[in-house]
Amino acid sequence: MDVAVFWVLAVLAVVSGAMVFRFDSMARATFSLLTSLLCVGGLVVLLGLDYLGIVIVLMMTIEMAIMAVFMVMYMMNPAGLMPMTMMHNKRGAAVVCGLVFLLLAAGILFAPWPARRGKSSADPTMELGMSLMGPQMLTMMTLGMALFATIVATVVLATRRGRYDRLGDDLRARRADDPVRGGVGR
Amino acid sequence: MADSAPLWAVFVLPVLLLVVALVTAGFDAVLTAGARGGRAGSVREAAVRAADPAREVLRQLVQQPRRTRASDVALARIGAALLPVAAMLAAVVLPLGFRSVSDLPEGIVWFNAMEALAWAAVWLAGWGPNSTLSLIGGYRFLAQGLAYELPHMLAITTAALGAESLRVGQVVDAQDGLWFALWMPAAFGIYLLSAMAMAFWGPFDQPAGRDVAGGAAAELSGADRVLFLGGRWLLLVVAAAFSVPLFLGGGYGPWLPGWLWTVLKTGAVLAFLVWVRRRVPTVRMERYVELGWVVLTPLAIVQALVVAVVVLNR
Amino acid sequence: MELRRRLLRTAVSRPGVLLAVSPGTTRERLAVEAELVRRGWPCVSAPAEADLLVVLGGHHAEESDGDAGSDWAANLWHAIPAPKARVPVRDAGQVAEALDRGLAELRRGEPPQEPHQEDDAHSHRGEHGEHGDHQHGDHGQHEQHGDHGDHGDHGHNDNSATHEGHEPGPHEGHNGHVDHDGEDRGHEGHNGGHSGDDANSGHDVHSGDDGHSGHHMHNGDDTHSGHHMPGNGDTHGGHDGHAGHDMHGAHGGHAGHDMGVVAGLPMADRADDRDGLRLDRLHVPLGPALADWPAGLILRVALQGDIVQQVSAEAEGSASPYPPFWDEPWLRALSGERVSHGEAARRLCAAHLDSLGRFFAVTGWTDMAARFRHVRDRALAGADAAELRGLLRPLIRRAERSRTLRWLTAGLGPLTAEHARHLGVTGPALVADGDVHARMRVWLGAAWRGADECDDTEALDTAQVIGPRGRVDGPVPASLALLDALPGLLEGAEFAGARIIVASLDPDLDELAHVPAVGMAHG
Amino acid sequence: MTLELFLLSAAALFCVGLFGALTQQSIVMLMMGLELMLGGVILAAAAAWHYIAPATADGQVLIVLAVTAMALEMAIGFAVVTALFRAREVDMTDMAAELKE
Repeated sequence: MDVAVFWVLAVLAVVSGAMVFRFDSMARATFSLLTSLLCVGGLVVLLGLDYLGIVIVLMMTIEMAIMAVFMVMYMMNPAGLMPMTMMHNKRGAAVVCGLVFLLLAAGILFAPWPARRGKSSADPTMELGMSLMGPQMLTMMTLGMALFATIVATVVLATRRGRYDRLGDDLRARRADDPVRGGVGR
Repeated sequence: MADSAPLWAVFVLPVLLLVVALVTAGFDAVLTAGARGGRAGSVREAAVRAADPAREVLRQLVQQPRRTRASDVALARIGAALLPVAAMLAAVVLPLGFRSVSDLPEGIVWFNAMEALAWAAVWLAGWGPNSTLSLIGGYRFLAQGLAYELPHMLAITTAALGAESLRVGQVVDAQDGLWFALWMPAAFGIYLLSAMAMAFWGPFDQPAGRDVAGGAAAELSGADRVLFLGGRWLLLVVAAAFSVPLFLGGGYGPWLPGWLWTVLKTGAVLAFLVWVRRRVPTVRMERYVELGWVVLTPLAIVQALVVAVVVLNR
Repeated sequence: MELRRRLLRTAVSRPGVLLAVSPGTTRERLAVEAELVRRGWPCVSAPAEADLLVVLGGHHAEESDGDAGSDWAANLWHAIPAPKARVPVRDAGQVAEALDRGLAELRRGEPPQEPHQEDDAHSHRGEHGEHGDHQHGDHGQHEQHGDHGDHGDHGHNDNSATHEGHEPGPHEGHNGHVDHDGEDRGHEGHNGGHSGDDANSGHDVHSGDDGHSGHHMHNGDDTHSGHHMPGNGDTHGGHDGHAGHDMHGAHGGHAGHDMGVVAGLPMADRADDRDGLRLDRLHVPLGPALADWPAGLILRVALQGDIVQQVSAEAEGSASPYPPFWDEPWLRALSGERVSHGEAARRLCAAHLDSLGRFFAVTGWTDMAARFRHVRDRALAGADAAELRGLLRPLIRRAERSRTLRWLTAGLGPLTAEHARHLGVTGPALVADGDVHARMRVWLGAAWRGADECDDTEALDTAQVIGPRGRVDGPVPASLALLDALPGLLEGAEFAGARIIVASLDPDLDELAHVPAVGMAHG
Repeated sequence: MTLELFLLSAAALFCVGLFGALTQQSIVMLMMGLELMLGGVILAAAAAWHYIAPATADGQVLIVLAVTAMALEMAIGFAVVTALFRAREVDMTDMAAELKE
């Protein structure tokens, strides 16, 4: 059972991953990537990491749904109504990738992998939580805040209108001057 | 502690969900017909009206599928079919009484992940037909998702925090005495809002609104349409039913058996949602998103904080 | 087989009804809506969910059946998946029998391949199961043109399949179309706009790709000629607005861009959006077949995402000899007839209730919409003032007190009295002096007063003839001023907001369509 | 199912992603390639955790990091694309490179 599931998921993951760059339609490409990543999530569950697998499914679904919007926004011909190739340096890349794969495969097959040490605890999720939030809690929290700040900063840089545009030079406007009025008014 | 149900439960679950969805839709249809043409004169008339959704399903089923020019039929079909599948998968962790088909150790995350599949489903169904109005519907759902998901996640996390477990069975057990709805009312309220939002139903039906001729569903017909709109009802039922183990004490209650309590509570929540739909116009996301992020998200965080402090001092 | 047949009969016994309303048919529309409520049949908003197409405005269908006047109705008919039936309603008195006829036709349960109806040269029956699942995904429309030219026979078959279903009817006409291929391609090449117009025909049910292109070319011809006449081309395009079939913008060509045409649809062009990004923009016509939309109104909009960038309002061109239903009492009074004050008040009340029903349907408050329409039907059916007051009081109170509604509609489409006067608006929109919510409140108040006075038997004072949309005796119809107000209010609004703004002004295009023919002024 | 099989599929995913990231001109498509590569990393980490060291949570932490990196990459990537697009109406890597000159 597990073996069959593994093969299905693994093949599907790789094939749909490859299809990402074959489809002309942006929507198809995005959702093919989603399929691939969902399969990765499934494989992770198969390996006994339920929590992480499900989180991958959750995150990737939302991420790809939003990605689809950007794809459609910024790409010409998003519906793939015209055949399209937007590649450069195809041959070189193929050679590089082939070599990397061979190298990795050789490494994987010939490396003396250590034997399995220890047993997974009954609740790997708890263990993960402990290692994330236990001794290194402060580090993780700092890291989290830093990442969050990065996201906010880049988004702020990418938007055109700042708070001075919205609320006036002294930020005292009663209601924000937006093209479309919001629900709270700030 | 929730037990695992036998294998046949896998087959009972969809049937049960469909029945509940049909009953809810029938109730809704009676109220709708009442608003349209005055109250039903007799019980018989009401019964006829209640059967409307079933007849509607039959009517749609005999319709031929159609396709629009330059459409991406495969994507639209996947979208339409994904919605009921996502609802069913989410329902796997729902306990009836104290038994669920599979009481996963990460049940709450599972539910959330499956519900997120609806994002992809609605967008696909809206994108596929290559039509302006359905595309608008699809995009509206993404906007809605961004607006409701953040407070929603925090709300269900709060419930998990209160029980110190992601397992739905343990969340139910933690409410043996006091229901979570009573001491985390903000989270419960937010959850009810997002239950309607994730099923894009009632006040949150903008993605399939009448102003865009059915939005994401505008171009679906025949079996596709049944799947999509049926999936929407299923999603609503599942979302409402999930509020019972999360906030309303699951199967706990005096005198009656657990499963009956679950059904009763689910029915009450659904009736409330159907009532709300009648009382409130469609919420447009350009207004709601600000409310969701500026008011509801901080509210949910404060609620989680309060619960965390209580749990730590227990 | 017997079971299948019975199943089909049961399934269609409560058909979804789609209304195709032309200006000047308000009376018929109201009759149909009331009858649908009585039967409990759903009134659907998109062709995809419809079984029965009710075409209103039969009184000029005979003349215009051949040209583009009923083209959007024909296109609607296309877009409905089988099994389906179509009935014209020419007179408010025969609604019930027309619906019965439609039901009988559906019940007969003819397999969709067979014709449903008496011969109708312009019913492009596109449904045929065998084509339904074809999904060639050809993107090269031009190759298909070539195909048609080369394999004349083949093309002919496909064309006829698309156009006429399997009707034994006129095939000759279609040979013609095949022959026209070359020409049509020419149109398309030169002129994206026209192909854009055609694109709505792309909305065939089930057509295989070849069938599509054939059909599309066929219409291309029509449109091309139709376009020079005001109104015709528009109607034609109106259909996509309704079901919105081409997201690539049916009217891309009008913008004068030289865009690629893909699968018969022009690609979107790009324009700056309000965030300073240059993104795709679609040119789509909205109306005339949208649900809860003023009959006959066509808005040509440039949509960016769901934001309305540019609008121009047009009225569908067909003229009606009948006076506008909602203005009727005042017009009659003006022409010297004795009209009681109560009758006018009742009509005013019903008109506002109709507008309110539309408004609430568009804001997504379907329950309120249904209730207001119920009261409207009662008012038109002659209920007395006491009953109407009883029905209206809780509704008005609920609408006025709803904080959610206020929260959602406040600030939408503000129209100051000054600006409204400048535009020549004379009706409730002038009185409201504010946003959508203010206009709704004015309607509520006026409907209440109308309900109050509807048993009044005094003669109507002809000194002051303010109808539901404004002055009835003005130099131009009151609704024209409302139409003029639309573009300014809509630009920059989101789609949902735009729908609400249109519904809150609710121009009555009957007033524009009315051409008082000699001797027919009293309808 | 062995460690090698999992690692091989992870390597395949990684290389497909690498190919995409190297060849695609569009920044958005390039990000998809990166996502695929990270998907491969996740899979490899999970396999390593399961087959080599299930007792410690290091593999899991690596997955969490990879997932976070994916989210971060999306956010920053789209922000950059939006800014570029606004500034120059450019969404291709080649053209963005030309902007330097």
